[in-house]
Amino acid sequence: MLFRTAGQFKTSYLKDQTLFPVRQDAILLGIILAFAWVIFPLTASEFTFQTLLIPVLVYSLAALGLNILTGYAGQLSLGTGAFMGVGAYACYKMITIFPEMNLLVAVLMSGLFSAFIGVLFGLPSLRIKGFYLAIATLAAQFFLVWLFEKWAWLYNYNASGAIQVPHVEMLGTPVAGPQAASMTQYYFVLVVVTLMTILAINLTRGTQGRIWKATRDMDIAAELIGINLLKSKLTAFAVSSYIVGVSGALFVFLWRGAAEPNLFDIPISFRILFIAIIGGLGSIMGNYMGAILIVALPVVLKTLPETFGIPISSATVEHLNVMVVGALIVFFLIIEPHGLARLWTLIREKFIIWPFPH
Amino acid sequence: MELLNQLFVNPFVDMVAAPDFLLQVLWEGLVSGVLYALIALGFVLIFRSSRIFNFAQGIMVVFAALTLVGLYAMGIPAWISVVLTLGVMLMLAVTIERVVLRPLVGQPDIILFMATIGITLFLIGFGELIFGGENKQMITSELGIPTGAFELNPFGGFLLLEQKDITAVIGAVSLVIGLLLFLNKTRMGRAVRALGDDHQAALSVGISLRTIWVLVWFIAGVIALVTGVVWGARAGVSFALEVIAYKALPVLMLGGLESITGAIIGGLAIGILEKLFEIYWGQPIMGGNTETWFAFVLALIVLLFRPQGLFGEKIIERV
Amino acid sequence: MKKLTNLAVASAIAVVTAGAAMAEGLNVPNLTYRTGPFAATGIPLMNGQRDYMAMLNARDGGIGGVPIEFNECETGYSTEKGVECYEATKGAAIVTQPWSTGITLQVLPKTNVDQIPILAPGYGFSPMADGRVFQWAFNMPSSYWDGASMILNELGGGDLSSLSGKKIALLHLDHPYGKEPIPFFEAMAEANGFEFLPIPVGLKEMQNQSAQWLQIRRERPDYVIMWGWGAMNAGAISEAVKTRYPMDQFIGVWWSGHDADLATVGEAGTGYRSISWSAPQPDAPVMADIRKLVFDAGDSLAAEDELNSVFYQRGLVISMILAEGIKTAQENFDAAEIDASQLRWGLENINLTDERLAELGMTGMVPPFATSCANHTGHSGGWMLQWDGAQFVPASGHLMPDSETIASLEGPAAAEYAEANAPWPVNEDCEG
Amino acid sequence: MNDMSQDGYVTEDGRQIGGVMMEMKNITLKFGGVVAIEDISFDIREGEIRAIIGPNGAGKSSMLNVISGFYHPQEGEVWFHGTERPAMKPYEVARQGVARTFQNIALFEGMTVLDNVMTGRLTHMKSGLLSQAIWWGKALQEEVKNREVVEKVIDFLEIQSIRKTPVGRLPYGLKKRVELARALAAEPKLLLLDEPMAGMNVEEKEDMSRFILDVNDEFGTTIALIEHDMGVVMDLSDRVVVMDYGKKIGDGTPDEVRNNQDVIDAYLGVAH
Repeated sequence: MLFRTAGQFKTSYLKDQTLFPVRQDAILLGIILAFAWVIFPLTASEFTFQTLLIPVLVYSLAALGLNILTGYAGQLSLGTGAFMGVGAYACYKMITIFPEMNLLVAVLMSGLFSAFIGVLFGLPSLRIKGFYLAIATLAAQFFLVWLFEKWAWLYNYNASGAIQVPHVEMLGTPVAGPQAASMTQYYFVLVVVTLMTILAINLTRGTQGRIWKATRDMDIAAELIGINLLKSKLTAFAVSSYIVGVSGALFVFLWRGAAEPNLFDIPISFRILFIAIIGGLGSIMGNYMGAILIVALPVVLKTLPETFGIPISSATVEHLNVMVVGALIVFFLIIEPHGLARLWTLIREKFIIWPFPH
Repeated sequence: MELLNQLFVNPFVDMVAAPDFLLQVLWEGLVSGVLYALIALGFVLIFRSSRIFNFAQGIMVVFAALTLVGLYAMGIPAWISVVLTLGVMLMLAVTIERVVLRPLVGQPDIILFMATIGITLFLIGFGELIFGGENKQMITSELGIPTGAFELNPFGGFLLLEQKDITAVIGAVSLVIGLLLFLNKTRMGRAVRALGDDHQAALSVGISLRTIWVLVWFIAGVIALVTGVVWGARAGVSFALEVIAYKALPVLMLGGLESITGAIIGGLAIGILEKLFEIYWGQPIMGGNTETWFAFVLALIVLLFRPQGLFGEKIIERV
Repeated sequence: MKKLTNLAVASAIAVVTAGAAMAEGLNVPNLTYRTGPFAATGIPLMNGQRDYMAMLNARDGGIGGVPIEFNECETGYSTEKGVECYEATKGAAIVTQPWSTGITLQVLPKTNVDQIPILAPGYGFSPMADGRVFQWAFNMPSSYWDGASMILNELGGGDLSSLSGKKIALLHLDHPYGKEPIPFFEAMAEANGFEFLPIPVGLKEMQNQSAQWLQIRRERPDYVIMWGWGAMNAGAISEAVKTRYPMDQFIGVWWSGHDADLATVGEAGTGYRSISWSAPQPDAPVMADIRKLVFDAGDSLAAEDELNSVFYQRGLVISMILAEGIKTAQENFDAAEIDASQLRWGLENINLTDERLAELGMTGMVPPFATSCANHTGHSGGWMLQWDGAQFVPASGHLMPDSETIASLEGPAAAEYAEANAPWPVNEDCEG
Repeated sequence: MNDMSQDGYVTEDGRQIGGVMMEMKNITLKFGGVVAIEDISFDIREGEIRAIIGPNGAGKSSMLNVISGFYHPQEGEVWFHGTERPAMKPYEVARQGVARTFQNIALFEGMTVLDNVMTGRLTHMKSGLLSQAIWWGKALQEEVKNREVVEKVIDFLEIQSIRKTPVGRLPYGLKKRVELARALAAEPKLLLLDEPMAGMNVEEKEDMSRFILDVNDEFGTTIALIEHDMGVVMDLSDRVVVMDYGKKIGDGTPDEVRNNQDVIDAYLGVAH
């Protein structure tokens, strides 16, 4: 009923290529956007902003970046955290060197630095493939985090080796630093994430998307039909690292407020990878679903037993959380290797042909 | 000029000036290398037989060691604890085969790889839940591992060889010999080897694929236990050990995912080279801690020139 | 088995605290790490903190008649989780105990906005001592710079110029915590003509420090000072034994003086020292109360052999300091239920005299100290504890840091911090 | 060699064949010590259907891979449109107007039929990343223009109904057809078909033969195809090269080849 597509015809190729060939999808998106832009900000508490809304957006964006590389172009990366770090440090340096710089410009520019580093570490991808490449990305991960520790210029020779987000204002309102209101930060992040998502959708549905997917599905055939593999892979590294870098800048400036080098170490890389896998590799929407699951899970695990009056210590919660995430990954891979996004697609297809399943 | 000196002259001058120290560095590197090689060996066995890149190998090391120490702490005698731990590792192998591998048969490699990351997380959470997160002591002397040290005095200096390190090296060598004998001399072993080349051929030996997988994961568990004991004897047992598991990855890049020889030589080479680099280049010039990335960067550079690894066969691409 | 009973006990206590959550009380959350690579050193401290509060609840019905609601939020020593915990708990809480220098640094600027005191006893950012700049942060009774200064004083036998020409290595965790004393050591090295050599230990290398100890063997420093934590301590001590570094030239900060770390080497560690602002007193009257009301009642998560350890008893001291702050505030504002800013006043006006310590049954567990509006550390000084092969025993009289030098470094560092984080509110009303 | 003039010839069914489009001169290809192709020369002319046949392991696929630039021969020259082709990457060869299909289907399994066929147009697309990212201007025009070309191919090969189906779900025969569509979408000058009828039943083979002839006929595309099975090929092709054990053993019209003793021996399996 809900998803009846009968009577919706396309009269031009352009209309056929629109984002939402099925009208109901557009309505659904409208509802989601309304929640994100109006309803959540009106109702959310400080705690909800800081532990659910902002992290979900930031992690989704990072996963989106990774997904372009791994889900679309088929190059497995285990070094996402380090590229987030490059974005964060770049943004920090720009803001401290040019305090008058507009934060939005700085955030968008910080992605350029990580894109450059990403391309550098992407160069071996032409010769190194599959798991070997995945391990090679760990070289970026470990080397860059080491560099964040050792290169004191990056953190302005701060004794603790950590970076502290300074007070930044835009149009007279604090947007970063301790005095920024959570709602302001949320909207800032939301704007950037929405913008990045639109660009990513456009890139992945058109020519470049086809080039990446061809590279992913069968690189030899792709080269034989006229795709320059090196260019395709490097573009993927560049676009992916750009988005990941922007998410890193948001991560530190609009959420954490400070960062130490090991914040960008392996655990965060894996966390982003889990979001992308559980959400669905090769899906834009999946990143959001995965991020919601991974971010909300510990909060739910913590509050659920309490609401039922089941006693549980904070350490046990943490152990359980790790266990459950591990089990969930295996579970999702078994029931649907393509993640939550595919699960949704299947449900949607059922709706479309309902009530005549055959 | 100064930099060139620091890069190409001083390190070697230092080496020659204190040869006893150089020997100590090499020995320390060798011992780490043995451990890297052992973990890499576990990876290779599983990869050869099932094309699974088992990320959980490193965590299995910690899990095995924790189980051993945990059982002993319950008052079970040391050697019975070892036997029970082996039982636990067998159960783990059976469970993984039944719950994870079997439903995922035929999925792309990357999916199986992700599944082993899932196993990794699960084991970390599970292990800490049961045994607690605090650092524990390996039951070294209880297992009869000597804890003293030999002091040698080459070149008028001193070289300290810890007996537990020597035990580790001897243990590792016997494990590898045992493993090679098993792979080459027994029917089961040949089946495991054949599996690496051709599933059909392996099946014709008359052993079911599932049995072989359980077996291989169990062997990997045994290797994990041995690694856990020798490494735990050096540094204690806790999940902080998981980081050493990452070191096995560049070893695999260097040695190739399927080569047992590659794992051993790659492991030793990385262990020794990273120590040399850290002591003679990293600490004087780069502020130290280069061991975190040296192995990866080295492997990356080698791979650029030999994409199949040092011991892999040249890949001919076909359409 | 022990673990399972612990679990059951933990569960039972959680029921009680969950029940208490409904009632009015003094909400003092603790951001613990009973998991992760630092759990080994974290657990005894957090057990001590918890048991002291449980004892107060059982014996006195809390503080000033108000029950203490002591909730834990698990961080695993991860800064990220720590900030999450801070956000989750700050609403109802009157204090935050971040338990990691990384988390402390991160929440430090937010506390100004959220108006909630940070209690970071013996850790955090040393310049937090300057209460004019860091109005909401407290690191009594001693800061890291205090610790570094006391160690140097002990090494120099009271005369720092005697260190001239010596080589002193700092084996430190490569983390905000481990880097904290470096500016102080650098300043001292320059002033007193000794060579200072920092040797970082990465988080990934804590259990495999052979490279660091090879460096120590090569450099042959006269003294090795350790700023280690978690699995790093045990790793360093066993490497030191292996390298045959003389134990009496090896000194740790207070977080590197955990009994369990030394137990791994036992006799071989004899002579190792650790500076400490707390000392275990097995026969202190407070221990009798803890044993009777908490441990024997089955309310403790600690193991029997943990009760007399340095870290467990330091945990007790930490909770005592907080309780004193609360009590001071209650008395001053004549209110049982105090809020966060009242507690801040309380923490600024602690006066822990010998008499008061005796009253508390904690004589000798911490040196007496007093805080003020401008002095958030108290600079209590401390003692050298020495490992005798089986346990830590006091091995010095009361040592004091070089407060003048420290103050001369604290001021500018605090000012620099305030400038980098401008606009930063400074409390000008403080009298020295 | 056939004694035909440089300007081409007329086929039995009366089509005019043009001059030499591609010429292989003394090609030798080795893998390590194994010689896959040994000193082979032949040419492909404008507008003709040229077949390379031979038993398994004869080196046919290797030859096709040399033409498409995937393998680089140790000896010999490849001439294309009258100039010697330097060693180039396969994608550069593709951009010169050489498209191909594969023996083991090499479709992009994760994409729909439409997207797969659209990849065939990539060599004609030039819009920049930025334009694509904002889905505006040149990128949009290109998308529509190329879609029109692709739709023509889709109509031609009669695969309209499966346009939006993911390729992974298609049966074998249809996949082969989609692969042909992808190659055709490139509007190639030279179309290479690697065993286009392998694994097909008789009906499917007839369909495929019809498409091949139609492509040649309607678009004038030059086609080089490899087949293992002689029967169908002989009817389709204008000229045939026969390979065996990496050597050329015959070259000429189907009739000439059919009567060549070496070819008969090779196919009947006379011991060497």
